[in-house]
Amino acid sequence: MKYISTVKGEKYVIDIDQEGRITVDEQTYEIDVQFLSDSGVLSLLLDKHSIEAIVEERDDTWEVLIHGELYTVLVQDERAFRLEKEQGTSFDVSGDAIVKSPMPGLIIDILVEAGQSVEQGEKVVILESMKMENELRSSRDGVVAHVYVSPGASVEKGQALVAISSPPSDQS
Amino acid sequence: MKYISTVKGEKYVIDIDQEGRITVDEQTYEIDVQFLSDSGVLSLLLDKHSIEAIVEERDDTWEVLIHGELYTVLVQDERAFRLEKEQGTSFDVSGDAIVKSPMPGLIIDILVEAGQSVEQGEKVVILESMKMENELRSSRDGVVAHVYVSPGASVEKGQALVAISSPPSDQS
Amino acid sequence: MSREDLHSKKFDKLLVANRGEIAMRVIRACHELGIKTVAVYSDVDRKSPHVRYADEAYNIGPAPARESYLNIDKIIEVAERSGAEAIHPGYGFLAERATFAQACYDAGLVFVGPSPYAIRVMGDKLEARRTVREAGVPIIPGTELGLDDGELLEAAPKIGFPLLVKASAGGGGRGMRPVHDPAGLPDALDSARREALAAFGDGTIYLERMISEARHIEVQVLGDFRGNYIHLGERECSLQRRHQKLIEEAPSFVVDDEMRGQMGAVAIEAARSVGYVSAGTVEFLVDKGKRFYFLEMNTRVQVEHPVTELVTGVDIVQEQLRVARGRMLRYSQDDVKLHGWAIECRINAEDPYNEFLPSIGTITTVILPTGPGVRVDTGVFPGYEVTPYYDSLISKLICYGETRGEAVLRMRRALEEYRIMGVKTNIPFHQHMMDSHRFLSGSFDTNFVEERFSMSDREAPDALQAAILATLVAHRQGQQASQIVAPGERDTSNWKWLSRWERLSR
Amino acid sequence: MSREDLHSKKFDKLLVANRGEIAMRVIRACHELGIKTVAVYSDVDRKSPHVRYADEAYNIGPAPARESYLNIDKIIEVAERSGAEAIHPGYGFLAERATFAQACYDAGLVFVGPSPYAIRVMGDKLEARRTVREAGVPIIPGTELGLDDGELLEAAPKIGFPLLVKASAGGGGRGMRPVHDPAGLPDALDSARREALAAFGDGTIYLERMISEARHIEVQVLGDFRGNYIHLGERECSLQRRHQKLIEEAPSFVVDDEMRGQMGAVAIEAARSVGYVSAGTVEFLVDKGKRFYFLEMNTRVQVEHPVTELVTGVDIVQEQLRVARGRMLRYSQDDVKLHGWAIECRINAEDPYNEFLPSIGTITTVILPTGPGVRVDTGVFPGYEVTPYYDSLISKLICYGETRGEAVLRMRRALEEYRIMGVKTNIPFHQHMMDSHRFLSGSFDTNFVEERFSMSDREAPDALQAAILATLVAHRQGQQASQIVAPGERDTSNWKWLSRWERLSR
Repeated sequence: MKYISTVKGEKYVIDIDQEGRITVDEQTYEIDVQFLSDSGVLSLLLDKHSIEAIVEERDDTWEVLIHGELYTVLVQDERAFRLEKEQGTSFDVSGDAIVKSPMPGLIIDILVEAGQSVEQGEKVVILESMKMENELRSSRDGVVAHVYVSPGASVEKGQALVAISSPPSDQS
Repeated sequence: MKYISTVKGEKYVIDIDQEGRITVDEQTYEIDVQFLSDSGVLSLLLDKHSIEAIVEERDDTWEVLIHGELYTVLVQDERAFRLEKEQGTSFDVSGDAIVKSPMPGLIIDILVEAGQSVEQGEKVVILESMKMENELRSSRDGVVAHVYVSPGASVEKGQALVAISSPPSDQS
Repeated sequence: MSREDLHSKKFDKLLVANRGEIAMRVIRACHELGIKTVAVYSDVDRKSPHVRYADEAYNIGPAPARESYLNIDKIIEVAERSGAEAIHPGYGFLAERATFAQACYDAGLVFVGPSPYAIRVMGDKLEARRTVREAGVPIIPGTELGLDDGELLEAAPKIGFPLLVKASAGGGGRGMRPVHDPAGLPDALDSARREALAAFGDGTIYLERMISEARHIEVQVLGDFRGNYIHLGERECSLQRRHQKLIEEAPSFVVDDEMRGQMGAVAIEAARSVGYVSAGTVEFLVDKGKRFYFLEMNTRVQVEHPVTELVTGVDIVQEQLRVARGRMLRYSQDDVKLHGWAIECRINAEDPYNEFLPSIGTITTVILPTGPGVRVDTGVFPGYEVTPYYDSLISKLICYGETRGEAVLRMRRALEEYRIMGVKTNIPFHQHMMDSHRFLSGSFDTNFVEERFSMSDREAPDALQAAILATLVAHRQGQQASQIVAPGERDTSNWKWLSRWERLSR
Repeated sequence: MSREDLHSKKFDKLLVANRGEIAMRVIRACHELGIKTVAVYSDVDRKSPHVRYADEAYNIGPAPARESYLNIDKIIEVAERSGAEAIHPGYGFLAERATFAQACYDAGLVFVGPSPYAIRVMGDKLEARRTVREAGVPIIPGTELGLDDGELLEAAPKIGFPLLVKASAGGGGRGMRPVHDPAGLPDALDSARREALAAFGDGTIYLERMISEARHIEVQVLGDFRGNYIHLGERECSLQRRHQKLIEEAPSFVVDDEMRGQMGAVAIEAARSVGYVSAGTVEFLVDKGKRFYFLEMNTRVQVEHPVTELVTGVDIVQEQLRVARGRMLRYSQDDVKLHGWAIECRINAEDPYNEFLPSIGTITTVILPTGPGVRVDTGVFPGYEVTPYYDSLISKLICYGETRGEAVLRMRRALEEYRIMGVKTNIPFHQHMMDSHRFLSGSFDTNFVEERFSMSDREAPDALQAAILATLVAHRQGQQASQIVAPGERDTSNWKWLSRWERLSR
């Protein structure tokens, strides 16, 4: 069965054809994968090279911990991959990039207002959580389309705080 | 609900009446028990005294690990306890004590033969397992009623090796 | 009445007024000395290891610290109810509140730490500076207490830029702002005061010369009730981010025997100036010319105390307990010999690839590194929830080697072996640091992490393996699912449900 | 051609011809030195940590050791196939087979250990005795090799009773029989010969005077290819059961500096007599008068090497690897200083309340002790099956303290923290030993465990708590079950099924 798996922006075409063999981007490897009971720990021998990993599903992607490094992998079978491609890259309904709260906390300050231009990496919100002030930044150049919260507000993890649309010069 | 729980030959009458209270042999304790996810680990606060334990079911009894020590507990509700009492203490169908193999291994030697008298603690079988010769002993004084295996035999864990009946003088 | 009659006595039961790894650390030390322990816990900590490993445990209220771990009345009440005769405050929470130490004394409880007087003096940065300066300890030039904004703006040019705005009651970098030119000063005064007021209820601030390319090096001291003092050498703590220490080591790359002796003697003088008892740490800034200046004294056990334990062999927490029981220090200065090298990495629940933002969630798997030269001090477990209520430190990984090189190599090995799943951790940051030439050569200062260290050049050598593993697990999930779902009915929208089924069937 | 050209060279990839904790130990040391590792595994060890932590792993056959871990051809073949340039044998299996060391050399592989010659001489107890005696090492009076039963019966009275029948090829107590009077000798000769023949394929036996109230004390030595030797002091290994060591410590209660120097010098002479290279251990019996006699030399790393590492700071396995790479010893004798005290408890899967019978089963839960002064070397994990194929050692728990007392208290704490579920372990035995006055006072000999130590006086203070906990879990199971089974239908026969349901629903 063929899958398209994406990690760190890189796509791998992975074909699990039969027991003990796997083809990745047309290179074939001998594999032996073992699941350790209960713990989510896996042992992979890939052409005899040993990798221990923990694999867990989270928010429709797979988190894979190898040698201290956490990889987030999107695994799609061919059909799901084609479907998404036809729809185009789903960014947001309106095409805006959304700055979300990465954790529960308290809004200390909103550093931008609607209509203002921001650069990628620019601070937009100050959030207090875990006894620390955290600066949340814009993930792209653009214009602030909407500010959803006010200073003093308590927010949940994943809550939308600020929407940033692409800058005028980029619009077609 | 009332239970009779037996550990190390001692019987405790335990009444779990309601959330947060337990009565053991007519003494009442405040309890707070928490199950840690997945691991079988429990945290008990018994009148604020903290005990961490692992509890697992095995062969119809409960194994409880506390502070390095493993306790095997038989838990019976009142009905099951009464039922067993009516049947009398089940020793073996014929009333014989059975020397069983505690692990898989190879019979090196049988040191007794049928009809022979043995004392409690007397060696009856030599079993090789895990690169060691292990001596299996009689759990009581008695007479060898039956020898089920021969030297050289491979045996499984729990397999009956020798049956020992109570000694003539003890028989009614 | 002598001082020890007032503040120490033999005790057999101790309350630990803390949580997490430091509560575990204290409980273990008590256990080893035959002292019974009483844990206190907030509603979200019922399952925490410190509750499970203590002899007794009492709930002291809701998750927010001010309603539980900062609730002095409640904690004293539990001590009295449980029959505890002493209290160890750990670090953080109430550890450096003179009012808490005083409340313990007033209740007839031994406070495992220095006197309320010593805590108060050293807790007030300006008074601390004044006190140790009189004892001959070098301090960084700065302003006095109680100046208003106008006076501070006026004083600034005399101190010179760059300078630091600091909160008198501050700690851990909170209420501190670096200012590089006069224009930035007013804003910095405002924000430092606001943060200090929020965090400590005290908005008093002052200015201090900023030492550039400075190292943060601290000296561990121990004192007993007989006026005996020893120091246990220094710890190098320059690797910080936003004034939060991330990696500490002992000894320091830049301190030789002579300098160690000098710093140790000065640190002891600082401790003596307030009649210090128990374990304390004198923090210094060290400039390029190896001149050192008193920064502050932490009147409690430090997070990073294990590195000193590993190179001296002295169990600092046990020594605190012995002293609090009225015993003399077990060691004289001559007994203290440094041997080998130790490094500590603070494992935090935060994302090193995304501005070190705290990572909230439930820890699902923990596999500890072990074997030669590896120590782990931790208070988390599978099922533990990292919440916003407490700090993000989930574990301390400490490695020992005969040489610094050996300690670094061992740390690399241990970081690789350590598996924590469910939240993001800064383990990749530590790995990247252990690989960096600057760290290996020991040439770094307190600005190194923030200004000259980046995660963006870290390679991800196992991306292919990660892709394969995720795909194999997803495939297996699909295969298992197809045994219970008719093939025609199966589509990707089922996957989420299948995942639940998969978890059930494990 | 010099010796090091023949037997050592720089290598970057090493095959570990072992399993379990010692394979992990070697892999960790390689990892720290930047050497790539190749694991080999039998069919039942695919999931073992040594397979998961190595860089590469190869199956070498079925579970029985003679078809896998003892299969020299297969192991050499894997080394060649994987490009490994060296082999570390660990302990047990092929570690002391001269033929294996020779096969490595013949294949152009570095054998991390001494020469085949040294292994052969020291592996033959009689030849070893002859060789070291010529080097001036004191030995226990006994018979020569090659005597028949008649000659042995005749020689016995000259040696005196009690005496020991020993197998020339023996080890770990196998093929050894104590004989207290002439009448018992013929049977002892028979059974020792039979056991030796079965275990080693060599039934050669001899007699030796039995030293009563003897202590088993061994000296760790290290040698390099330049003929440099050092010793790392002694280990006290008297606490044994059936000649299997259970608890080891360093240093020994009975050895002072002078005696340590003497034993060390003698041990080095024994090593030098066979041109010994790498880590080795010279075992001595020490009698009541503190006279010591050469017992044998183990030509490999010992199970109990960590206690020496903790008190000397020397990483013995890393040192083995350095020497094998042709480097000189990192230390001279003057560099070696003992500091503190270390104790090791061997955690075996066996039932201390039932004749120490091995306990077979699947380990379900492992929670490691950690914190200050605690080291765990282990090769098991939740899901690991303890099988009859290999020995019952599942873990080594090693504790360090500044004093013996501190090490003991820490060991008590660590034993209590260590949770292993699924098989019975001898942890209660160790706990009982750590509580015993005889152990605390250091007054024990090699017969202490078997003759004067009983588990029957061990109290079980938590029986009530165990009863409560089991009942609560059983009750909860019943409660949960009642939600899916109609009340009328429920009876105890359902419980077993309910238990499965409970497991599924976790």
